Amino acid sequence: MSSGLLIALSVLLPVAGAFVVLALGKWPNAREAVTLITGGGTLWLVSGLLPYLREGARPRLDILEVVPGVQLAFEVEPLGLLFAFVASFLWIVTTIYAIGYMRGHEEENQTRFYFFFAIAIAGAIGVAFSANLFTLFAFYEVLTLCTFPLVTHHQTDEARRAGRVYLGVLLTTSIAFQLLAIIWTWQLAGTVEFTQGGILAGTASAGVLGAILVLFVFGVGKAAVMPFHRWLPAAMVAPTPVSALLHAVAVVKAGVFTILKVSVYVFGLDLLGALAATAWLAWAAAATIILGSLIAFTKDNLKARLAYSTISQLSYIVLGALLANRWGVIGGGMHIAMHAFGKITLFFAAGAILVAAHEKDISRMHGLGRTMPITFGAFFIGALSIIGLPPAGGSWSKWFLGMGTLEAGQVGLLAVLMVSSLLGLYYLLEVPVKAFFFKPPEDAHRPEGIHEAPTASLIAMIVTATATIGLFAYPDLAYELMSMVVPGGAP
Amino acid sequence: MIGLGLFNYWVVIFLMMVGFYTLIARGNLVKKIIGLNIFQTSVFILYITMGKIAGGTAPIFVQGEQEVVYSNPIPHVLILTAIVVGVATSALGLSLVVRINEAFGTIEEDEIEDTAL
Amino acid sequence: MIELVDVALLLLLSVTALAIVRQQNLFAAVMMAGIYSVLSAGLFVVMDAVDVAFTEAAVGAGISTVLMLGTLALVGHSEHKPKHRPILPLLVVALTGGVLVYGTLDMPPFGDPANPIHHHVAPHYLEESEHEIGVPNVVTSVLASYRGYDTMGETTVIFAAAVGVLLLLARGPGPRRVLVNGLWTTVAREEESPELEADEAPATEDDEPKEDDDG
Amino acid sequence: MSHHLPVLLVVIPLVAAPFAALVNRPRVSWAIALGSAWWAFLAAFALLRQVMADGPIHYALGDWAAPYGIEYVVDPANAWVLLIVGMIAAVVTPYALLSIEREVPDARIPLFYAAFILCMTGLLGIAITGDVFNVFVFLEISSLSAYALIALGRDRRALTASYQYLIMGSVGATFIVIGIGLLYVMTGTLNMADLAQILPELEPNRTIPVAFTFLTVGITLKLALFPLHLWLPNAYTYAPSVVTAFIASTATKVAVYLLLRFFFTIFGASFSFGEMQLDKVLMPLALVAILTMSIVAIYQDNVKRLLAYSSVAQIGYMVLGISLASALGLTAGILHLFNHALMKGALFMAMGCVMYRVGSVRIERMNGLARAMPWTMAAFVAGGLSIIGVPLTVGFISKWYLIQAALEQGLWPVAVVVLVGSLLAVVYVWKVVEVAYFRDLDADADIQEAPLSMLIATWALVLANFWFGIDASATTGVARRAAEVLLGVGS
Amino acid sequence: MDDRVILRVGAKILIPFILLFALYVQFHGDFGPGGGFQAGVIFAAGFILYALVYGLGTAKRALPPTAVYVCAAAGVLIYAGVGYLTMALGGEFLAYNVLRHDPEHGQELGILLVELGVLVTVFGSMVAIFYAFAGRRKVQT
Repeated sequence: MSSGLLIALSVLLPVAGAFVVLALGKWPNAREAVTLITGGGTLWLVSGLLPYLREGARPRLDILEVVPGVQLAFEVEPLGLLFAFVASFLWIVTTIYAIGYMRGHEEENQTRFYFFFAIAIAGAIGVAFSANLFTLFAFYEVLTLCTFPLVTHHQTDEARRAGRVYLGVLLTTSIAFQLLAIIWTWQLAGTVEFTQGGILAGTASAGVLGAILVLFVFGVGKAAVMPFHRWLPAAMVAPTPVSALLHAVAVVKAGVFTILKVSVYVFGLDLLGALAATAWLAWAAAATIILGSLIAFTKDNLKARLAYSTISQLSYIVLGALLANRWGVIGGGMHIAMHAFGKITLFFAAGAILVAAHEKDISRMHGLGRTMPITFGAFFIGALSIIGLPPAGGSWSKWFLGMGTLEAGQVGLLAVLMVSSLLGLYYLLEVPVKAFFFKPPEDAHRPEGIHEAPTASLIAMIVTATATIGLFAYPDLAYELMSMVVPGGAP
Repeated sequence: MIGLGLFNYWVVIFLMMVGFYTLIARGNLVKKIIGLNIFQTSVFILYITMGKIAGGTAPIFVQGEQEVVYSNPIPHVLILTAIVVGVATSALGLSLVVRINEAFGTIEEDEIEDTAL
Repeated sequence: MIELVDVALLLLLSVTALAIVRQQNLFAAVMMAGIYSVLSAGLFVVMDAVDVAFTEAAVGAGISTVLMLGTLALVGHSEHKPKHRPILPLLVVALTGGVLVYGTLDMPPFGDPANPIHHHVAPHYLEESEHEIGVPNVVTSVLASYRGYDTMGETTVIFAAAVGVLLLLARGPGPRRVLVNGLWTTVAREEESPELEADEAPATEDDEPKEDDDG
Repeated sequence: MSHHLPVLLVVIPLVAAPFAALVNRPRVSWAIALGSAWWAFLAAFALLRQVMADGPIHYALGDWAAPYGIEYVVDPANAWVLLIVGMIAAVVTPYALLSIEREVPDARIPLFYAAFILCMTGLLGIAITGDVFNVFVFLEISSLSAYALIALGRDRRALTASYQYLIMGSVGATFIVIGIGLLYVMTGTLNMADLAQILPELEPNRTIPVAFTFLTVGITLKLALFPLHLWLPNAYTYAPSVVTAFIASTATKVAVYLLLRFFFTIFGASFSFGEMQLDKVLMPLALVAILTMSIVAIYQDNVKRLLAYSSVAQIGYMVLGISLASALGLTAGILHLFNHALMKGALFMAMGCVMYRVGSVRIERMNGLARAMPWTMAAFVAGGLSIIGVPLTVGFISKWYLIQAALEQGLWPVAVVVLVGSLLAVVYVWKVVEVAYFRDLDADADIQEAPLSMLIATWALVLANFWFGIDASATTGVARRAAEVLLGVGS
Repeated sequence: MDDRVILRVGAKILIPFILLFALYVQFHGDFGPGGGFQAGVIFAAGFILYALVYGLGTAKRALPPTAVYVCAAAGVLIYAGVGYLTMALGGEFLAYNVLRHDPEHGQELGILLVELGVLVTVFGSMVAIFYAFAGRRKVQT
């Protein structure tokens, strides 16, 4: 199969799968089987692109010229491939999880759920493979819009309010800031193609370029840099698989991915490091890291706590990009993968607790670990990865990020990372600790013996937890890809 | 006639503005149409005035005579068309007035606004 | 002499126009509008525009007046006193008039043969139309041939007006439809009744919905 | 045949109208209207192809050479507008069959179609002619029939709306006549090309600027530029759905074209924008229109009125493009003529479907309508996304160009206003979406999906929204050529 | 109606003259002021006078509304028809030169025909509009 075909199919296959799902709505088993097959196919297609990159090629697929000079085009580069890998792999796992969750929770409109889910994956892969800012923006908005029905899945008043915040923030930031930044870039550079080394260098004064950078960082609302983070907690009204895949992986990672990509391929690290705005934005990211952690600290609702943890962790990646050096970018890129596996495990666990024990609040989970050991075990592993402790993958990315701050000479930022990790240590580990070691509240009705979530959900959780540990032992692929993004000397 | 200079135009402009005023200031729907008619008729006068040549005659060829100055026929043609358009507009406007009267029971603008609420 | 007639007519026109504005009996206003038309037709004759004068007299004083009277017969003929002082309209009118007067300042004086209007296209008509078309009345030549397409448009305008008026006022035969729940629904197909005499036509046999969707 | 194409484009519908009026069978009249509309569409398309390939076409009516006779001149700018009119008519007419049978009593349908054809003929005639007085004649053909068509709305306020439009339209037309008269008195010609040649040669004087002012005010009355838009909301709200869809997508567009023709071809950009400083007037008005009218739209309860205010705002976008007076700005404005016709056509047609089944387009009657009329509401959402300017829709392409044009001149606040307008569009579109998707269908409501013929027509426009949003090279190519022709640069 | 005898007799005498005058205006348009439009208006005025004097019912029997509508439409068709004819004969739209062997006669014929078209439409439209207004009845308010 040619590389162009591989690219086209990896975007189109989920779309095709979505429509088959729609057609098979009346037969749930067939519908979910198709989703799984599509997911497997997509992963296979994406992995087919790896050899090309290893040869140093950048497979490209031009679809058409939308307006003169602006292409709808795909180009696979290592960062995008990493993101596509993560998204398509976790889609399969999440589908397995969702089969258990959605049935166990007796959700309505499941066909619509699987349909938009598949479209969202197509959108994420489109973002990952986009060859220029225009294509990226297009798929970015596709992703926003097709996740709206997922966020508002329950169609209640609460869902409607959340949907307003979700769409309001994401559309506002993307249209008002990001689009402006893109068109400004086009205006200055005459191109919006992602190019190694950047396209903006020397096109305008540092002030203007700094303004564009600010527009990009805040315009990518999906990266949830404060104060544009409100949508993420709001989106938690969605069913847990949605929170897990989209709001821990696909959607938010599309955001930070965009920022990394803009940093590396639009500004270029040299230019980025020279801009005064970069330093200021790095501190905005740092503030988000700390504030996100602090707010997470105060949340008793488990999903809300995870959401704020996500906000905090996303800014690690943003910070990595803004450090404007090789280590920062490698660390940030790897954190896309590491955080994805860790956080999805946590969400899976949170959903499992909801399905099996009907508990949302951490304070009511005391002692629950005894009834749900696998779930809380997985939660523990995921938490380690997020905090950045061995033996979980997250320790690698945090390590590189730390090196990045040192290379940038920003000891203050290193301190921020440390403090945030310490906070994470508390607010994440509190959950399994209380579940395993505290006594259940008196009014809780706990069934005797082991009473875990549906098997499908457990399988998914075990897979991601194992993978989290696996990534500690074998971070090679992520590292290899990220090294290709910023070629340079050995560490 | 050149002695009149621009005076002629100014009077015509005054007439136009009287019509225009009736059109926009009055609340009676028929009166508005009357205002529109005056406004348009005055514009016609402006056009025709522009086409006049002092000492000229109507642009109809007279057999045998050579040294005749004819006034400019083009404004005449344009205004013929405009008159027709004007009466067409009036007819349509008036039929709307009839229908409005049937539907609202009045042809005063403020009363229509009251009943519509 | 002609100047005198011109000035006199303009004076009369001004008086009539002002009288129309002040007149609150609409019948009187319509009659005066007719007079206004006749006066302007007189002015057109002075200005050598005999065709236009003819038309203005027939349309402005004739057809328009008949239509207006017909309308008044249906809608009544007294106008309410304006309630508040029309400051804004006065401002608009003053501004428009002011701009126009300003515009005339550089216009060639009235009746000047050196006026560019008389030197570009018009002479061609006056000189060539006799052998190009062979009709003595240049207005007719221009109207029906040089600018014949405009006249076709004008004919279409009249036709469009007729279509519009019929759409609004005529009641034709055909199935009777009434509003049910805000939608037109055929209730029963009646016999195609012979058209009713004006005097016998019921007032609201027509299909005007009186319901208020938005209010 | 092809030599006569310019005149046949107009006179074939013109003779079709009397036939449509005379046959006393509604469906035959409809068929005649359908034929005329498709003829106009195909002929306009052929003309556009011809002028793009071979340059402007001149057709001397009555074989009298300009300036002695009237001539038709087709160049990319007006061929484009002709195509818009023809295309919208061709889509709206099939849709009209059922919609009109619901909204207009049978006895009036033949005359309705006659007036409809005349309206289209008038618009075509305005766009194609090269003679300023001929513009006025055809303007009146289209206006008179439009007044009658609007008055046919089933609410009695359609009558007052039509009357108001008639008064303001007649004032506009009379102003245009005054302007033409003043131009004529200074130049002695009515031919556009001739005027364009003579005007720059005149000594500086005070008459031409006044002529310019009157023409501008007259035409802006017709195109409903803020604050001369007062007739538009009522007219669009109370007219029959088909009429709203047609007039909203064509009549204001033709008026904008007329403005372009006068500003650029006849007076010339250096006079309009240099001496008259037109941009200083138009740009603030356009910006105020975009902001205030979008906000007013948010507070409407009648969706047709909401869309009408949105139209006034969108006219602001077109005028904004014009006021930039650059090739890029003009391209944006011309492009938006077409794009806005597509989106507003689709939206109003979707509302026509609602009107057909529900009998009202008030927002409280749309509770849960997405369940009863999924295709109709999906069309509304799609059109709404286009209004918002989501990528891969035509609305995005317009914005892309408009913002680029603003940034090109360093007017970044203008770009911001454009984007803020988009965000306001999100609010008013989503207001409808929430009601249709998040409320429960009234229990006693027995509402079905709209008839197929109406849906197909609506979706034809919706798909065009996406098609020309994804592959905009054709539309932008024509718009650019048209802009160049108007500015007198290039070929 | 009897007290309007003088009116009716007067009208009876007047109307033929009005119609005759209209025809004169129509055909004299080439030489003096006048033409299809004025003739049409006068024609219509004559007929409207008839209707006013003898009643709408009588008028409609003499000239049924359908005939009037056909007139209104036919004029446009005649006018445009001349255009199509010249086109068929190889000229441009409304280029009357081709109607006859020599241009001047062609022009004369063309003008005659299109003026006829104008007359028919104006007459038809004016009477149709009059019928529409007269057929309406006053609403008590």
